[in-house]
Amino acid sequence: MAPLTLYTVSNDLVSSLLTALGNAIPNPVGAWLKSPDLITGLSVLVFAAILLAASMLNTILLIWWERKLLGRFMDRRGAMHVGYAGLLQNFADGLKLFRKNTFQPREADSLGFYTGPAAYMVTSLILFGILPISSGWNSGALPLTLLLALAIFSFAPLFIFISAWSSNNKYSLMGGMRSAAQMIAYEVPILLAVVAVVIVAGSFDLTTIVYEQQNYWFWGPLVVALIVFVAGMLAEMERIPFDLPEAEAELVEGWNTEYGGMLFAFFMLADYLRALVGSILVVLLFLGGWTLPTWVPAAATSFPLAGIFWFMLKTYLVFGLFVWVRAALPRVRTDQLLRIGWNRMIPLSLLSIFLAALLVTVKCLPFLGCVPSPGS
Amino acid sequence: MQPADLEAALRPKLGDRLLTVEPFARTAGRVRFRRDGALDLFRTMRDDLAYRHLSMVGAIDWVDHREVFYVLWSDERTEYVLLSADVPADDARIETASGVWPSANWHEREAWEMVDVLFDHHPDLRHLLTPDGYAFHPLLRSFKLHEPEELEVKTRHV
Amino acid sequence: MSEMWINMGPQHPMTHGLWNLRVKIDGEMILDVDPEMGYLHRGIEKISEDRHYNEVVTLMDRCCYVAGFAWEHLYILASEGALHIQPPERAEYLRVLCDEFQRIGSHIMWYAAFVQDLGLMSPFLYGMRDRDLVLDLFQSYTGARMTYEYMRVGGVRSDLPPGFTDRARQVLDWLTQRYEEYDQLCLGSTIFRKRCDDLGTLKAADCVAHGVTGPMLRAAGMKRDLRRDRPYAVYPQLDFDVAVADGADVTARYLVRMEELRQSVRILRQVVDWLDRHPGPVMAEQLPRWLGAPYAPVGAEGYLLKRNFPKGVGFSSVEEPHGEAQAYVVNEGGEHPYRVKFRSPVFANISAARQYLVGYHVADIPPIMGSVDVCVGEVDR
Amino acid sequence: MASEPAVPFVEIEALRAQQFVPAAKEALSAMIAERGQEKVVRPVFNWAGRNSLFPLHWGLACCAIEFAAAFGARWDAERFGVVPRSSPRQCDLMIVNGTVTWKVAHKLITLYEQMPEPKWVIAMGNCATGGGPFRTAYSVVPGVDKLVPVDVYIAGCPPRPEAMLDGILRLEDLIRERKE
Amino acid sequence: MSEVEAKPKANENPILFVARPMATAARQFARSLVRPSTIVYPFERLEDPKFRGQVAVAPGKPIGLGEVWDNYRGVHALNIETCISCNLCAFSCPDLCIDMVTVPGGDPKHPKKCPQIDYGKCSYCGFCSDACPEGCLTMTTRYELSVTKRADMVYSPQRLNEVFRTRLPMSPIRLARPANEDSILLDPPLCIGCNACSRDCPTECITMLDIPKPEAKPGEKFPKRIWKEPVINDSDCVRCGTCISVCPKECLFWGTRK
Repeated sequence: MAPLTLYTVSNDLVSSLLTALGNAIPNPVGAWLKSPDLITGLSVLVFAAILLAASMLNTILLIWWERKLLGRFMDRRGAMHVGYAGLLQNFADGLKLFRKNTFQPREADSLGFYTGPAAYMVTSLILFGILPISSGWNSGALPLTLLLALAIFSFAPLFIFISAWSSNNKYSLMGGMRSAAQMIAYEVPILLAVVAVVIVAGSFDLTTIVYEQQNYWFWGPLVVALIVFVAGMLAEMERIPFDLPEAEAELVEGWNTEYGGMLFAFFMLADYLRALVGSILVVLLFLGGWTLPTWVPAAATSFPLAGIFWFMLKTYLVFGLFVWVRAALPRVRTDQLLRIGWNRMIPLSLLSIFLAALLVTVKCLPFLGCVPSPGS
Repeated sequence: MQPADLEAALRPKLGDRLLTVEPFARTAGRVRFRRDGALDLFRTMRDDLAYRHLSMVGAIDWVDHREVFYVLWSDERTEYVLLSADVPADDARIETASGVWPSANWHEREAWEMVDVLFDHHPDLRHLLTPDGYAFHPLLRSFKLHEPEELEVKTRHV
Repeated sequence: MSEMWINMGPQHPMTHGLWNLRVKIDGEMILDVDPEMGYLHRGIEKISEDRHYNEVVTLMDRCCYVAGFAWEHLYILASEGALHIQPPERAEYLRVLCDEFQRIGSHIMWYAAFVQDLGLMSPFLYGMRDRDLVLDLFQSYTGARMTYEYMRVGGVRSDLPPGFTDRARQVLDWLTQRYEEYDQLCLGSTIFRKRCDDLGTLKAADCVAHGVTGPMLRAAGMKRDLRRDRPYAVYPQLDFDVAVADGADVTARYLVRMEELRQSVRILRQVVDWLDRHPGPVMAEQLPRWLGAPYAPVGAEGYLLKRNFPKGVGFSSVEEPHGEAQAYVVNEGGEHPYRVKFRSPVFANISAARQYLVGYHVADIPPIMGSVDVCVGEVDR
Repeated sequence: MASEPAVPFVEIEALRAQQFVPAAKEALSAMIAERGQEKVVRPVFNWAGRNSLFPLHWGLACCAIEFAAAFGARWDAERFGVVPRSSPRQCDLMIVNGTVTWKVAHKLITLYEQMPEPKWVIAMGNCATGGGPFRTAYSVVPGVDKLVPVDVYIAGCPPRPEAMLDGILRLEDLIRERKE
Repeated sequence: MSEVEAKPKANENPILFVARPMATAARQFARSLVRPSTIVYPFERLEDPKFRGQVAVAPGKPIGLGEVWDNYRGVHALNIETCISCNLCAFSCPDLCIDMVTVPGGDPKHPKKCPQIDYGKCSYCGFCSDACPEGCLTMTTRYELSVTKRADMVYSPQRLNEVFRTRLPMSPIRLARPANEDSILLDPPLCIGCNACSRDCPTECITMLDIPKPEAKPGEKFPKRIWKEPVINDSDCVRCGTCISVCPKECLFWGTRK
């Protein structure tokens, strides 16, 4: 049986709708409606719309989650008066930013100024699209999902730098350069850490990686890779302690200093989208994706949408870890950041590759896993 | 250090450019000097009497003349000393102390823009607190404050 | 990237007030700096010349808005010197109480702002929360959180309300616990030490040459504290230590301020105990006649000159939370001071900016300037 | 392990949405027909605007400390969605928290002009309102309303953090009734 | 008194790296999970009597001190009935924000004047309430003063009286008048006995006493005057100086009564 994916669902939906319509309407319109080209095209659109809605909703929920969590870390309440417990706060923010008038600084380069945020947003959206969320929600059978995701993930410095440069502001420029340097420096350890996962899982397909973790999650045996990956993700997501590009204290707002209104909302959303994707990647690669350990009672996994529920729970908890780090740690300096990246993270990731290879070779993985082997 | 000791230490170096040394509460004394002896006095205070810390330079407008005063501090003796020199109002200038104590730099800039005392050989005599090109010297007695125009002016006293 | 000047300020998150740090950078390196002040110049010295002696106190609170009591004390000491008045002992103890609580409030405010500059977010909230407790205490006996108008020439406005000392002890206990938390959040983290060690170094000799005082000077190993060296009020009767450190860097300044917070708690415990045991008047009995009724109109200008009130010049210096503040008050016999001149410690500390900023990274500016503890109100006055 | 229901939930939801969308459309068009488009759309945006006011993060004088205290743990202005931003481009609200001097006046105007519309100004404290105790001074602007239009004045010297929050709530009331 | 060397704690363990601050933050998180120290402002107010005992220096509660509002210096409360129109509040104001305006209730010749306060200028220093001899101008715990029009900040005496009627907690601080206060003295040769001081005295502490008309020596001409002289009762006098300001001949002045 072909895997039930989000695309097949939307395809079914669209085709059944159009077929019903086409049968009701006389030819030639009915025949045109039933044509497979139209069905495919429309189902792609529906698929994209669902993805967009889901990713936006999740991002907004993530911002809310961070604000509430950060509030408790700081001994305060966080947003609470807009909607129940402040749930509507970010919708208000988004609507307001949508309403603000758009503008462009006088000396700014308009091409880069507008394409930068748009491209940044689009690449982040694509990222969400290609990641499998549960067995019923993935973008179809792409064999190299992980590579594709990381490749798209590394587009960001380009667009950040474009928008920073074209906004013609010294702070933006410095923020953009820092951002580019930092992201490039941390791409390498992330990729190397991922290689460790790939060695153990034996596949670049994220769905396969998740199913490989049914017996034991990878965070136990690959703890070094996990540390490298989380640190690298913190840098890629530009969160404290690695949020130098938008270091408020010295660079005003970093590379988005000159952006306001909807373009700023793009940056904000894309940032959190990337944070969401980072958390999702951690869950997928190290925490077993949507699967649960086998000793969990079956009732926990048998209700509708259990996979998505557990997956999202894990994702939000991982993001909670990032928030915890943000609440407790100061920011590092540029040179220190780069030094950590090149001098500490790369050796560590090489070590993790070595360990992974060793583990695979001596076949002792099930005993090191945090989850007991199911015995099969 | 008593005012007499101060005078005994300073008189040989400065001669009649040192006017008086009078007692002053909370300090070792107030040294009044003629402005042509400024640089010698500063050097003597710093090098011979170990007043290495210049706390404050201020100026007072006494309408007919202006007074420049310096507050020094010595860590060895843990005490202050005041120096003060009178300069005429129509030729208000005195040698800068910023060559001797770098900390005098900003204080002298402030004294210049506020009370209009010119410090000769000052390395960087720009406006500090008022905007560039501000034409007035607000702490002169002739500079009067007034209520903003739309507010009615009341007499403060009966 | 070639060399360029950037303006950090007047609206910049680093400045904590209105001033402009012009920085010449090459890439991320600082080549030259030029602080530009005066954006908050409010002419306090000039306005003071139009006000009664007691009315100047209202300006002092606003002059340095994080350490209002220290400046009130400074001005009142100078005025009492100029007017030849001696306050009662209980009033002096109350002033020390205010001073030391203010030191705690100011240092905690500094801590909150400083760690926020480092990107550490939650301690800002903790700091503001704990500072609010100190402000609550102030409010209970002065009636305001920040602008107290409490000290008067010849004493203080009112005595403490009932139950104050118990509340004060409660707050002191709470603060002592919180200091440990502050230390853990900063010193406990390796990132903090990496950021702040050997940063913004200003050696003792440079400090003295550029007039730098206060925690910055003590962090360079100089043991100068006016509370011990030129004691005022009742500090000679209190037992405390002067905090020094020898790193001369940002960490050393942090350490000195944290130690001062602990010493202030120590002083305050003694003061609170003394206040419990010794009730008494808080205002001098024999005031000059027009100060005795400071609220009544005293006639046309020049009336007091007719009465031949002794002239005088008052000079005072106070160990303010930021450093060594001085006031110079000239009394020409009128009911207004003839000239008031203040020396702000931050004024001198900022004027030495070139000495401790050049050669570091742009990212180092916020922690270094944070460790200076800038309060623009008292710089510009 | 993966035990998904027989009919994908997504599909069920999509079918439900099919029924929901026309109904919602109908209701909305009925509302618009009844009350005019302005009356439906504007309250939504006004709701959004008043619930997410981003003030400019800058401190002028004493009131800035109380401004900061309002964002501290005890009052937590973020409860109302008020988040200070450092860049004027991302702000809708300028809280002038302190004495404005003539030296900084043109910078204040620049910052105000850099804020995108719609934008509001709160004069916090007496110095911003009318110069306060310093209004006689030679260097002080007697009230920020000489420079930029002010929507809400908050009296106090300095106003308590609660008073600042009260001013923000008053501004929210203003925005609620805003007709542009 | 000695120096204490401030040094970092010796147990700096690099292996702990970032563990200690993370643990501290987590501890704070656990503490504030139940009850953060936030006061939900429009719904809870610190000056609320219910917070008097409840707000405390302890985790798990909104952290603060409750019993601190007795002396708060907020909006003034004016008791118009007891106001004697002495002007002392206006005189003592360092910011010149108090105007004395006429309120109904006085007799037409000498209208009753009460303070009108412009809160856009007031610096809440409390000098006026300290100066008020009758205790009718006090400061309350009201502090919310946001307005949309600048003119709304001016509180007329009637409005201040409304604040008084709300019976908010008011500052009980009353300053004792110093022992050696100046008195108002008379320069007898200048006085013409015009009764202006006695008429305008808000406390009615000035009585006009008859003085004997001296025998005129030949050639001497007396000024044309009423043969009365004001006698000021110092214990009732509030030193407002109204008499000095209304005296047409400037014969009253401040001084020490022998």
